[in-house]
Amino acid sequence: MFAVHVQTEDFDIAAEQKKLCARRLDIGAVVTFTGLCRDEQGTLTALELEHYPGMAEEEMGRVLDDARGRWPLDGAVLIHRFGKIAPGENIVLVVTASRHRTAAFAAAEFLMDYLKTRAPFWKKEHRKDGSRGGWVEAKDADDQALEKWSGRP
Amino acid sequence: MFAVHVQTEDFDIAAEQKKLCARRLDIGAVVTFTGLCRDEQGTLTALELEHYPGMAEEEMGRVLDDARGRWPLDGAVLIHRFGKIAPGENIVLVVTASRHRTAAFAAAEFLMDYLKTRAPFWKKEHRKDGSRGGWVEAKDADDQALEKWSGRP
Amino acid sequence: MSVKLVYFAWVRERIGKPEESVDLPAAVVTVTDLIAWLTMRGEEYAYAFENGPLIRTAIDKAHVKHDSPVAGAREIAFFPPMTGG
Amino acid sequence: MSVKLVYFAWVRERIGKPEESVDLPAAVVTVTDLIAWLTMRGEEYAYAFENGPLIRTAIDKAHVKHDSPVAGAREIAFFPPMTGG
Repeated sequence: MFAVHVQTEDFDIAAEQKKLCARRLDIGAVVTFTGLCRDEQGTLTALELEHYPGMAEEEMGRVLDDARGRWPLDGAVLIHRFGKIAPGENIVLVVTASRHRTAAFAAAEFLMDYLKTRAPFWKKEHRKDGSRGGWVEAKDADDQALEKWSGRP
Repeated sequence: MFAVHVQTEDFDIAAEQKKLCARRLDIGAVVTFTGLCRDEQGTLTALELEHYPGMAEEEMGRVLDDARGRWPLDGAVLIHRFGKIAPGENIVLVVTASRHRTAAFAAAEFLMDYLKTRAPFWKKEHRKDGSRGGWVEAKDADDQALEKWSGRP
Repeated sequence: MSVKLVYFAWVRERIGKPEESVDLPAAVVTVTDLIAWLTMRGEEYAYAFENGPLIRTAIDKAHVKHDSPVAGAREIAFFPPMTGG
Repeated sequence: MSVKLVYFAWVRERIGKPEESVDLPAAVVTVTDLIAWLTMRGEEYAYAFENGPLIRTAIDKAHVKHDSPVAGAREIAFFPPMTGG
């Protein structure tokens, strides 16, 4: 099973993993990645995630197709939430399933690197003190993370 | 929280991830790896996992300490089951939590590579046709997987 | 040529609207031309596109580079570098 | 010197017992010496250690190499390469 979801609701990693492995005996390795809303300074009330409806799903699907072309995956799920997300809450989930762990790990990391830089989502900070929260800036590190996939695997 | 468990019971990845993140707002990335019992030929009734009690926990703790020395982890859990495990069931769980995804991914893969080659567990096959199931042989690929960690990160 | 333009994040905030339909003059061939044309429409556009090369573009919901032609596009989107995940 | 020996997986099956206590002669200095000494105790040991260098060893629950001294060990374990995970 391969699926992409863009939703406001939270997700359940155990349920997603279970769906992926249901009635299958050929899956030896499942990797999940969960991205959460951080707030180390204790200044946020929430992150607000804006997205481009339609394109978000399409682009996540294209990234998933890229991953399937590179590794022998037996299943994968991508879920990205939008709307207001409080500190400590989940933002994004990637689940990959394969016979062996190397493919599951590599595909999950690839999917996150590409989601970060290609999926049309933008984060805005809402602050406790009511000050105008800014848009989160894109990180060079995220673009650089893509370089490790050129010429691989 | 950092923890190592060797047990016969199954584990709940969502519950383990929740424990790791409870009351924390500094964790931005959680990676889980689940290793499952495969049976593509449909010939197994179960894998039986033998372990060295005491040493299994100690060695898993040492591997975890190694990982903590290499990456800035905010939490990690290692769970390895023993006894009879049916096809499709869980065998091993690694959960890593960090501020950023790179550390969480690398540490989880490192922990699995080292658990495979250092934790004292042995798998024996029990076959449906009653024939004497053999001990699973160690794979060269697992030893080779360690090479990528020399000189890194 | 009539085309729907959509804006996201601070591009949307600076322009002050989420979308609009515009009739493009024939001189607008590429995305770069379109950005230059929009910039001349008012200071809100000039502000949104002040770092033009930084702005990302999608045509019909797929990423494109700024030298891509706009001919045949139904929907052209402008937005900042993405920060999801 | 009296020491507890423990065996796992097919090493245990070939020797036919999970553990035993033995008194080591003074000539047994390293793990390699111990394996050679055990091999001479009977054919079940010779069978278990027929590929001696392949067998893994732990002293007091930590991995050791075959050139490690056994002096002071309370528990020495022999087992095949691990296949967990």
